[in-house]
Amino acid sequence: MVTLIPGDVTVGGVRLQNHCILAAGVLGTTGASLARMLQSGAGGVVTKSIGPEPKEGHHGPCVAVLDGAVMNAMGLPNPSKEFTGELDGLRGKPVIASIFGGTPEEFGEVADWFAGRVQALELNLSCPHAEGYGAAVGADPDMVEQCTRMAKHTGLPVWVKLTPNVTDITEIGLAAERGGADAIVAVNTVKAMRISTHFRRPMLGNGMGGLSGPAIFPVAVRCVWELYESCEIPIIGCGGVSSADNVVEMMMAGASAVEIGSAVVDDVAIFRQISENLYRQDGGECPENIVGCAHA
Amino acid sequence: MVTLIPGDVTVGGVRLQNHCILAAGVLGTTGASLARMLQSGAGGVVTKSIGPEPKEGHHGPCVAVLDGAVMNAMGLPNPSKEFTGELDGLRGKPVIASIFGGTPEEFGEVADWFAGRVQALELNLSCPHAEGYGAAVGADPDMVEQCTRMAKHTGLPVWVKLTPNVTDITEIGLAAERGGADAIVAVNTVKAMRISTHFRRPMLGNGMGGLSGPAIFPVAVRCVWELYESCEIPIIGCGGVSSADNVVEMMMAGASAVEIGSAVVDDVAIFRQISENLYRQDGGECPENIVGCAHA
Amino acid sequence: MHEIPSVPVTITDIIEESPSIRTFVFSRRFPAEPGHFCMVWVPGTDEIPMGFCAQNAITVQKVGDATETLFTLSRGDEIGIKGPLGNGFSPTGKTLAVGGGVGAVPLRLLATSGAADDFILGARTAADLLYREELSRCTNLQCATDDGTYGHHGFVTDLLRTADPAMYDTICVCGPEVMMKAVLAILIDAGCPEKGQFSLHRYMKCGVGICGSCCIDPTGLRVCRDGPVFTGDILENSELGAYARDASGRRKSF
Amino acid sequence: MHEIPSVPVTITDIIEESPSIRTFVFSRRFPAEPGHFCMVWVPGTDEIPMGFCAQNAITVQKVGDATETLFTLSRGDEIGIKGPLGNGFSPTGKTLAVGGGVGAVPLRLLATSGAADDFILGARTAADLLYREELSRCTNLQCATDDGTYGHHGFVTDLLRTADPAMYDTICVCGPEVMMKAVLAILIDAGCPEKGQFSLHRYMKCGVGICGSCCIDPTGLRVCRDGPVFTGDILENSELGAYARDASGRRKSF
Ligand SMILES: Cc1cc2nc3c(=O)[nH]c(=O)nc-3n(C[C@H](O)[C@H](O)[C@H](O)COP(=O)(O)OP(=O)(O)OC[C@H]3O[C@@H](n4cnc5c(N)ncnc54)[C@H](O)[C@@H]3O)c2cc1C
Ligand SMILES: Cc1cc2nc3c(=O)[nH]c(=O)nc-3n(C[C@H](O)[C@H](O)[C@H](O)COP(=O)(O)OP(=O)(O)OC[C@H]3O[C@@H](n4cnc5c(N)ncnc54)[C@H](O)[C@@H]3O)c2cc1C
Ligand SMILES: Cc1cc2nc3c(=O)[nH]c(=O)nc-3n(C[C@H](O)[C@H](O)[C@H](O)COP(=O)(O)O)c2cc1C
Ligand SMILES: Cc1cc2nc3c(=O)[nH]c(=O)nc-3n(C[C@H](O)[C@H](O)[C@H](O)COP(=O)(O)O)c2cc1C
Ligand code: FES
Ligand code: FES
Repeated sequence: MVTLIPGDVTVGGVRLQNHCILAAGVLGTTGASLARMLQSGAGGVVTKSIGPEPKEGHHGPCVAVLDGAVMNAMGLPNPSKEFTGELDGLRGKPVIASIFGGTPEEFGEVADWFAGRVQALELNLSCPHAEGYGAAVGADPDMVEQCTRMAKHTGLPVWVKLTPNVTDITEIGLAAERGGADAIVAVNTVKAMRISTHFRRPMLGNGMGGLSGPAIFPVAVRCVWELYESCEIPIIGCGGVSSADNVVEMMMAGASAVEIGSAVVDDVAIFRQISENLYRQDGGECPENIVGCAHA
Repeated sequence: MVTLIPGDVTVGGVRLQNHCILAAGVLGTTGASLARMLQSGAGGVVTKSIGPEPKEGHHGPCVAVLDGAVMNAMGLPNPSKEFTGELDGLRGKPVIASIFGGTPEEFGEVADWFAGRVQALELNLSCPHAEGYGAAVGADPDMVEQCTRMAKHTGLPVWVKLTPNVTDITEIGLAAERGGADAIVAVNTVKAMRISTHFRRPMLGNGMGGLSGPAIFPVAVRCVWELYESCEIPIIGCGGVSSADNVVEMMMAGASAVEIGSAVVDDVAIFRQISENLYRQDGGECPENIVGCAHA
Repeated sequence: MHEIPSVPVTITDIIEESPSIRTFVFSRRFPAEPGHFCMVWVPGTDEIPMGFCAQNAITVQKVGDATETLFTLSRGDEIGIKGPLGNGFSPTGKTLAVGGGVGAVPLRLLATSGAADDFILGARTAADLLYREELSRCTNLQCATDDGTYGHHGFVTDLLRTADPAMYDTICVCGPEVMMKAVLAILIDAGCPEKGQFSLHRYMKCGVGICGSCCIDPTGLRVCRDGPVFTGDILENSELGAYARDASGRRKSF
Repeated sequence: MHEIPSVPVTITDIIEESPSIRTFVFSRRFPAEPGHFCMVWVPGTDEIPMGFCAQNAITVQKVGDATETLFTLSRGDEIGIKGPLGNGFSPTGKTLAVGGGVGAVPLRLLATSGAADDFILGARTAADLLYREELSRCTNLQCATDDGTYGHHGFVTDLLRTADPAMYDTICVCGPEVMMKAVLAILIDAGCPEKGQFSLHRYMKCGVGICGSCCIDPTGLRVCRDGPVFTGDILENSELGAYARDASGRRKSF
């Protein structure tokens, strides 16, 4: 297996403890949980997506664990501005605040709350199951560009998280780049649905949901590959990563780092596990030589 | 488990022996293979996609079997017009010819070869890995409408097979409907890539490929659901179906029948197997009551 | 990653424990051990966490939307059960159970499995003392009611104080947050918080350890997966009894 | 649906069998039985089917792009092996192997596994008689060359006719299509086509039974999955020896 030389990495303006970041919305509702994930080996952590108003989220079932995949429709539950208090114990740590809004102005408003409290912002322009938010905004290149620009006013590095549920993801990636993004995160969940044949209704309370986990890994690798071919800014691969080899594969497709979410269902110690297999002082390769190397 | 009353079904102008149809490009290169699949219990069969010129397809590897998924980049290999000879032994059988082209005119030309030889045409407007064909055409509603209209000139029923790799699949479904389609087939493969970390290059000769099999089932169910909400013509569900319960789930999402491809990797007798579990003379429900029932 | 299905079950019996508490017995047994819970899918309404009071039953207090819908169901109706989930109790040696209100639910399975020697059961009033007869058959049961209508007039903590925690190897606790906080204080006083195994309730959206809505301060542990049962030493100086987060993640004081 | 990986192997040895035929030995053994094949990934070029001549080796005749690239490889270079694939031979009782040209490849594993009593090996000329010495050690070997440079001057079918098919329970055959067709004709004449087990070659794109490019007429059976080995009775009145389809699916006569 390909292994990497261990060490800090800086991606999209954030100094990370390693290449594996906790993905948004997964164990990111409280400061304590984020701190725990950092202690358990995450190289950085992204918070639950925070929006302009508190939201309770969709009715349950919110999550269905399938064979080789997770499907969720949380509905962006979040405490809004109050969440900033969760970050008090995390000053200086590699924490990235995920934020969302329905308009560039809302993005700007929420972004401001986090100035000075986190290392970067991640714009959730990609949640596939929240009316008027997420992918509803993120499928439109102009909106993506404007939202990015608004968030940049904070002075914080801005990562833009893309939805794979578009005809051409590179168009959206280029829009983020034009807006001044420091990195692209690819991808959020794939729009999906399962139906309980017994109950004759969708398995999730919301009907539609987002697919994550191993099932979408080939889709995420493809998106990273396409973005690497067309964008200049660093890419953070996300979707279905669950092993050190998956991390390497994402990097070879063009990712400078990865985010990991669903894999915590199998084991909350996934970050430590992956690091143990991913890094070798002896025999490890220089990460820079791995990023995008499959494009050669 | 929900079971159905057995019996012939007519969908999109074609009388099928049961609800499960062999999907395009899977064991559909020769007449003998199509006949074999009909004998092994397929309710109907779709041919390999046939285009205006013979094509050898992409270099290998063309197929990668993954955990819970298949990834392929065949590159639409086909003998073109010569293929019509394969159908000589299949007159009157529920055979649907899959065709493709780069323009509406090419679709019209290829469609004409099949008049009188098959029960319907399926337009491949959705293959994600063939430059200038398939999804390259099928992501554009106008093109879809025109290609459908051209194929309709044959007088044959026309099924339009959609790609899930678009921002809004209902737009494309509505375009097919406007063009006069008799049914929509949803969906073709999901654009994907895997990389061999050992060889540092994509696993498929073509780089990009299309994902099929169980991994995409939740995506296909979602597409069928969305189309059922917006289109009037029947929908044929395709993507990851591998059990009788999957068939019922697709139908509850809105499919009047299903196509099955990748599941033959596990067992070429999959059609017989599914039928044995799907149909019950006693206790089976009327299929019409199942189609779309989860939308209630 | 393997499927965690929501298994459809048919309600075979409904036992009215009190006007606002019912036990729903269903058609299928789950391999639940004491302290395990399930996510109950009430189709069309919500999915909510409930302890197993038996391998084929849950006991539900009507408090809101989903529990109200549950109360409209009759024998023959169906719900979905996802579970068993969580870590459960791990009693060793002489074991005391301390339950208050619907907190008795997971302790019932502990008692019927023979793991609880003694049981202290509390409620507001006599009619709310859950499973009283059954528990008295399989444990040495003491009761307390706030209004004195049955047993000790006062709180379970009064009985616990006289019982001497030092006598037990394990003390399994479930009940209202203030009660659990008080029990923990007693154990801390007695110098043995680690003997206490507290089954916590927090807002749960997924139940499988992915969403983070049920995490507690300051450890960040997930009640649904690392819990719901935590030993007292882990809960010392925690949010227990002070606050909990609601569906949106905002803190609400008790 | 489980992964069918293309396993990277290192070439540890290259044996020049003839100017256009080489055996590549690799670093890893696969659980291949006689008649199994693999898809060989020549990174950057193609993936092509090759029989296993041993559990850790293939023998390749240079005929085009991918095989030419294989010939440029040296010890230490790597290829991907997906397999074992296909059904393989299933010899019972007294067994004869009949191989022509590179058709000897899968029969070698049959012979070295001890399953072949007698072996008829044919080639154009002496230098092309594959594995001659090795086969003579583990079977009763007879050779035929078209040009008479070694053994019988003529075809393997001449030797087969004198050998009397009736003496054998199984006759495993692999070689050029015309040869196999001729062998089948002999077996049909002798009234025992079902004794013949023929390993076929057809254009293979997937190797795992999904694409349909290797299907034969009139049965529609897949050479890659239902085969590559078929008994003679199944091949009677088939396309064998008459035509095969190319990469596009067009029929080409032999
Ligand atoms: C591990 C665990 C085991 C439980 N076991 C039992 C039990 O055996 N019997 C019983 O009656 N109750 C039990 N509960 C509490 C039960 O989950 C709530 O009473 C129920 O969810 C209320 O739902 P509702 O829609 O009727 O109420 P709502 O109107 O939605 O809310 C009423 C209150 O119930 C609580 N609640 C609502 N939804 C949830 C949720 N998803 N997760 C946690 N709390 C929620 C909140 O405190 C809320 O304020 C348990 C809770 C947990 C976490
Ligand atoms: C089951 C099976 C086992 C085989 N075992 C051996 C073996 O042990 N040793 C050996 O030398 N050869 C074997 N072959 C033949 C071998 O696969 C071809 O010689 C090889 O694929 C040629 O590839 P190329 O790119 O060099 O030739 P190309 O230039 O691509 O084509 C030359 C000819 O090779 C054949 N061919 C090309 N690609 C394929 C393909 N994907 N599948 C089948 N045939 C193809 C065609 O007849 C073609 O006309 C086997 C074939 C099959 C089907
Ligand atoms: C339960 C759950 C909640 C999520 N919430 C968010 C969210 O709030 N914001 C966001 O941008 N992505 C959210 N996601 C998407 C993940 O961050 C990630 O993009 C996706 O799950 C793919 O990665 P994975 O396969 O590693 O999980 C959520 C995913 C899950 C499973
Ligand atoms: C090997 C292979 C070849 C395919 N070839 C075609 C094709 O020629 N035309 C087409 O429309 N779809 C083609 N498809 C897509 C399938 O018809 C089907 O839409 C897809 O595989 C999803 O269904 P499944 O999950 O049941 O396989 C092919 C799929 C596979 C796996
Ligand atoms: S309820 Fe989701 S992590 Fe506990
Ligand atoms: S090569 Fe694809 S089915 Fe045989």
